[in-house]
Amino acid sequence: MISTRAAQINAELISNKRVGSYHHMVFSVGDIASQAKPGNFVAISVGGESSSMVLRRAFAIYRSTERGVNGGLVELVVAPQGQGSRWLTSLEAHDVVDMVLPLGTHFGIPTEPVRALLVGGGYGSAPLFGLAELLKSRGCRVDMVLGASTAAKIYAPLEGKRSVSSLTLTTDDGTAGIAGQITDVLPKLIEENEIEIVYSCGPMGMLQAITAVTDRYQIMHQCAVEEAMACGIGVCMTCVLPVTGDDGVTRMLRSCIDGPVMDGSRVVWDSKRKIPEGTFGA
Amino acid sequence: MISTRAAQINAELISNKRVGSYHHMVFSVGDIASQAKPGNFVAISVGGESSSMVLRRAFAIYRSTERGVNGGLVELVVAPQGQGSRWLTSLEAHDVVDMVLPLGTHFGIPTEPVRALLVGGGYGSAPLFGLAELLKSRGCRVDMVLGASTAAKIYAPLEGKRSVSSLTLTTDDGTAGIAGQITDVLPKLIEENEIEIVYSCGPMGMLQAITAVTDRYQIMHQCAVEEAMACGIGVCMTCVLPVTGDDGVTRMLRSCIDGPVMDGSRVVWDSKRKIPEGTFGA
Amino acid sequence: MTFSFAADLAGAKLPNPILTASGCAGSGKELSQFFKLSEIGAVVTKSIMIKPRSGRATPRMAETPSGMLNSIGLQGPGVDYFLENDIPWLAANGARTIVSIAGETVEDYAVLARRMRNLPGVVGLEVNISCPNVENRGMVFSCHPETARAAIEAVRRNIGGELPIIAKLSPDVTDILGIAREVSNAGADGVALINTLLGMVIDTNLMLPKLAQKTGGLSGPAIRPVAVRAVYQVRAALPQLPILGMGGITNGRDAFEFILAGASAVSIGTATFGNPTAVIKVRDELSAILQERGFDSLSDAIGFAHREVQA
Amino acid sequence: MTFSFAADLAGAKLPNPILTASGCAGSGKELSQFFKLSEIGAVVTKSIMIKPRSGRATPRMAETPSGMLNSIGLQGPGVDYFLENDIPWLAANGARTIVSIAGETVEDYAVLARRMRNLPGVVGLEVNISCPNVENRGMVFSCHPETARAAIEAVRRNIGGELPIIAKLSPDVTDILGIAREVSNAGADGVALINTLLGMVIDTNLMLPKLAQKTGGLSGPAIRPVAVRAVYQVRAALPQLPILGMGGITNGRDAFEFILAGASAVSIGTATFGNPTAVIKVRDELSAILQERGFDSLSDAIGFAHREVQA
Ligand SMILES: Cc1cc2nc3c(=O)[nH]c(=O)nc-3n(C[C@H](O)[C@H](O)[C@H](O)COP(=O)(O)OP(=O)(O)OC[C@H]3O[C@@H](n4cnc5c(N)ncnc54)[C@H](O)[C@@H]3O)c2cc1C
Ligand SMILES: Cc1cc2nc3c(=O)[nH]c(=O)nc-3n(C[C@H](O)[C@H](O)[C@H](O)COP(=O)(O)OP(=O)(O)OC[C@H]3O[C@@H](n4cnc5c(N)ncnc54)[C@H](O)[C@@H]3O)c2cc1C
Ligand SMILES: Cc1cc2nc3c(=O)[nH]c(=O)nc-3n(C[C@H](O)[C@H](O)[C@H](O)COP(=O)(O)O)c2cc1C
Ligand SMILES: Cc1cc2nc3c(=O)[nH]c(=O)nc-3n(C[C@H](O)[C@H](O)[C@H](O)COP(=O)(O)O)c2cc1C
Ligand code: FES
Ligand code: FES
Repeated sequence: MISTRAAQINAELISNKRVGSYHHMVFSVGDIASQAKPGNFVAISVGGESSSMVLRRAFAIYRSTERGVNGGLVELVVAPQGQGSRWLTSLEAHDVVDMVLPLGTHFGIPTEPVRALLVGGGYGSAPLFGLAELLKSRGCRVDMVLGASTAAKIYAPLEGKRSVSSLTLTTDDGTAGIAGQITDVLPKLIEENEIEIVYSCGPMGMLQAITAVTDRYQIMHQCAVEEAMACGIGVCMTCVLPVTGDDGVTRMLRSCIDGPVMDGSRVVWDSKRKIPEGTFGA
Repeated sequence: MISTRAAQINAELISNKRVGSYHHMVFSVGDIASQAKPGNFVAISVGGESSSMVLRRAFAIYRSTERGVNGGLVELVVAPQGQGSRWLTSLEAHDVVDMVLPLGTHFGIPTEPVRALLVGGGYGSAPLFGLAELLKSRGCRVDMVLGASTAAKIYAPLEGKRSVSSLTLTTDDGTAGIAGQITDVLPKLIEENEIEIVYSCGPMGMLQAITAVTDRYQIMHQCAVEEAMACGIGVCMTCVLPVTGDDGVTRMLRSCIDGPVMDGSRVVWDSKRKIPEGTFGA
Repeated sequence: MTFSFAADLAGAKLPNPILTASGCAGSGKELSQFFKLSEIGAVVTKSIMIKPRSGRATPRMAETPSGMLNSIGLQGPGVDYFLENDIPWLAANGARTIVSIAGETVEDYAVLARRMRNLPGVVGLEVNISCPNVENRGMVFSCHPETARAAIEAVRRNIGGELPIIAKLSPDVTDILGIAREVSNAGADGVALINTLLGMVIDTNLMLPKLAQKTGGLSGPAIRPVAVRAVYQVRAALPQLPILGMGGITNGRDAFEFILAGASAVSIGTATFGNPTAVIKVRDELSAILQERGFDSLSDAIGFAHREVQA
Repeated sequence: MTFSFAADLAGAKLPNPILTASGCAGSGKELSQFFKLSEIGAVVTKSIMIKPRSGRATPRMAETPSGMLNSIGLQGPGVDYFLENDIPWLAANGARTIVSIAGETVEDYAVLARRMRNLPGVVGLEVNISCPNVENRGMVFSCHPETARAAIEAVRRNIGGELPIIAKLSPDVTDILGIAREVSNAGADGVALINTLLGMVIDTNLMLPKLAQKTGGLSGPAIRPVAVRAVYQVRAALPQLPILGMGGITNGRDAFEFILAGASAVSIGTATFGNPTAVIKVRDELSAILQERGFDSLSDAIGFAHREVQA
């Protein structure tokens, strides 16, 4: 179950650049960078010495580099939303944060080359670029579709796109790509590109909607979920969601160690504020 | 009672220099600088947006300038001690703090020229230099004695000394001036300089010891006390100490608005952890 | 439609629902250098007792994570001085005043209630029953149904006229609902929730309790979840009983939490120590939030978090 | 003289006084990637119930100022799975284990106590009685003297042998001393103080309670003053009753506060969420502080803040 051996380190901020609505942040993390796989995340203490925030914040690893001039690096894409992320994005180069990494499950890579579609919502695109590279290096064809409410909320850096055969954008307000939602274009992309597996990351509602589509086409859907996490390391049981196992039994699994990458078709979606009937121990 | 009309402002940090064990910090505060008198203090919010510290920190005004290139200025001498002062002293130029000023009573200035001795312990020297200047401008002779545990904890900048006729230093460890405590040299200084009034600022124990001396010589002692304060503006009643009034009645007075400058001979010292017998309402 | 921010607190009509908290606004004078007291819903005075009180020895205060402890011990000059000096000054300065009273005996509450009749500018009475009952083993009045009832009944019988009576409850009880029910039956027109939680800090340098009095009352944002829970519970069980909510409110969002939970108005205590204009900030932010969320009036938002929603 | 950091918790001999808190260390496995479990005094397991439990619906968590709310609802696989899997693994990894048990009926406690006999590596039992009693109007066991007593008596009668029984109490009571006395009389060898405080956060976007379960337990530094007060009070009244202290401990200074107040050992809960190695940090810092202050042993410091000092 505990697949990664995580480490707690002092990570130095190397650079912090604003990109659209996000901050692209690069941290020097040393050798542990080599352990990170696409889908893994990091957990960072926020607010400094006299912070009133007692919990870490989780961020998907956008990219990890084993050896840069500054040693191993991890890169994050952070949206300044609340107190914690605003504090983080206000840091400057050479500031040091307390970081635990790598955490969680990673995207599964098929043993055979397959035709993969990567779907990202908002900053959910972050872990997909590293995944695209890896899939490409294994001979897969990779298509990508990214969506957000507005253009500034699509994170799609140039260098990230080099591994994808096609990139489709959607925005709710039409400021970039197709006006509409990701799920509007999904069937067409799946059909035209003869997609065999969908990888996704983004808001829970989007993941649920994607699952409806992939279930219909009966293709695999590996999604990285985002549940509120208190610890990120499996000890608090706050981040659970109901997932049906091979035995047909639905259990409340921890999205921080049994996830964030999960099989979309196994997740019992729409389970906020209720435990699905028949769940183990309900 | 409420002698000052305090204002709450955003004060920009202009400079922050380490001096011995202290930080000399200059803030741009606008016109309100003209209202500050020696003995007044400021109260600053600490820890930033997500701070776990709910109370302001009080700092004596070291100097105030009505018009600099940056408009009105106040200068503080801050010892990094606990969380709040460490946060404050880690700020950089252009950072902005929420400051309330000027607060509290100020040192009383005699109408006639007198021979004054100014006594400061540690950062307690801060408000004395402005006072020295003012007394000098009123034709007083000003002697000064500063003490601390060690040389690095004596704050006595060159430009501060220009208004004093003599400056005596004491340190517990003998690293500067006379080895010993301020009170060891006090009688001699009072006698030799025929002192008529003592002004003091420093730890409560020191103020009490000075009072014993000034009472013996039957000279005035105006001291700036330092009681733990929650609000600094007279609304919480945490900062009280017993003071005997003209009517002979001892009352628990607020050191933030009835002080910090008080008549040493009226303070009932040694009242930590007990209410003196006969106190009004006890 | 114009937005109505007016508050009705158990019969007290206020222009807005933002009040100071008892013991956290001095005599009113001290805050008036920062804003006009008439700009807020009402000034709640510190708890007035019959005789002058020196309060507790110092240290009386300790800062804690997102909060503070205090053991002021109700320092004050007594009711005579208060009626002669503070009340006229508050009235002259346009403040609506809610007088907080505190007693050591049931009779004290009766005496104080009688003194509160027909005072200029006074719109309500907050009865602080979180005091030790000197006649009854020092038990805190509001910690037991019988003593809570006795104190409130004494006030009810003696107040006369229309002045709303708001009983202020301690959260340090097994069953705050039971106490709320009891004081409501005894004649309280509303409840103030919550007073401070009993706490202690040990000074690790002295290796002794930091406060001279050893224990003190915990206030500030740290206790907000406890306060919101108390307000929600009482509102759910006694929907007709008006609530004055407080505990850790520092901004408009916090106040909105209390209103949604069921408070008709809120008091701001500890936040004022960190920010002398906290009440004004809360007032302006709450007003903006209510309007952004499309509420036509404050009253539409009171208890809104209790509505049934499909899961 | 060499410094002795060894702890004696109601008879459980531990190399140091730093424990995990129930429900805050998973099965132990998850933390073992950060440090060896044998390095701390003991691992306190999450509260084990007889049958598997799904726990509460999500959201189960809300961050609060210097704290958090949780409503996990004792999710777990049940006692059979626990005894087959977790206990052997903990023993094999050199952990000293204190098993926390929780029941919905008095009989549950009896059954669980019997299952705890002769387990490898188990050095004590923590009895979580902050659970609703399903047979008795859902009243929380530890909130009433009678139900608290009944649960502890059931454990005492069924445990057999030498295993120390530590009753874990809720702070949400009028008289925690009364409860401590009652469980001590019922056969508890010590008390764990404190469990979480009942709280609520309202999600101001949804305008509903943030947790699916509405209320949750407040933990973290915010509640530390309440916890220290409880420890100090119980120590003062019942000096012979060993105390496991907890509530908001994040560093050695915090732990020192609890030791001075009268705790024989401490548990670290919420701090582990913010810092996976919090227990090791607390252990090392506390050891250093005790030695700097000139204590020859941990036991010399326990309750030191109760000494009489001239004012
Ligand atoms: C596995 C995972 C990966 C993530 N990756 C990224 C990323 O790449 N970029 C990015 O900008 N953000 C990411 N997030 C979200 C991030 O962790 C923070 O929740 C977000 O930055 C808001 O935190 P805040 O302190 O600014 O907001 P606040 O509102 O001050 O605090 C958020 C609080 O709510 C909790 N919370 C409630 N709902 C959620 C939720 N849906 N997700 C997470 N926490 C919640 C948090 O634990 C925290 O206590 C990720 C979250 C998870 C769980
Ligand atoms: C009138 C006045 C003038 C002051 N002038 C200066 C000055 O010129 N330079 C300077 O460095 N410091 C000064 N101080 C002390 C300063 O306000 C802080 O107490 C100090 O910086 C430590 O705060 P901290 O947050 O770093 O420490 P922490 O230990 O984190 O916090 C101190 C906490 O303890 C309280 N407290 C306890 N005892 C005292 C005490 N004796 N005095 C003040 N607060 C206490 C504070 O209110 C605060 O809540 C002054 C204090 C007062 C009351
Ligand atoms: C310094 C101080 C003094 C207080 N004095 C009183 C008082 O005299 N009477 C009273 O009923 N409550 C008193 N309280 C409690 C507050 O009115 C309020 O109920 C509590 O502090 C919670 O609100 P807050 O978190 O906004 O401060 C006092 C609180 C503090 C911090
Ligand atoms: C997520 C979470 C789960 C908890 N689960 C349990 C539990 O199963 N049994 C129990 O007795 N206490 C449980 N507690 C309470 C803690 O053991 C502890 O008493 C409380 O959190 C105070 O300590 P802290 O502030 O260090 O967390 C839990 C606390 C948290 C935060
Ligand atoms: S976040 Fe704590 S178990 Fe997943
Ligand atoms: S600090 Fe609040 S009254 Fe003086």
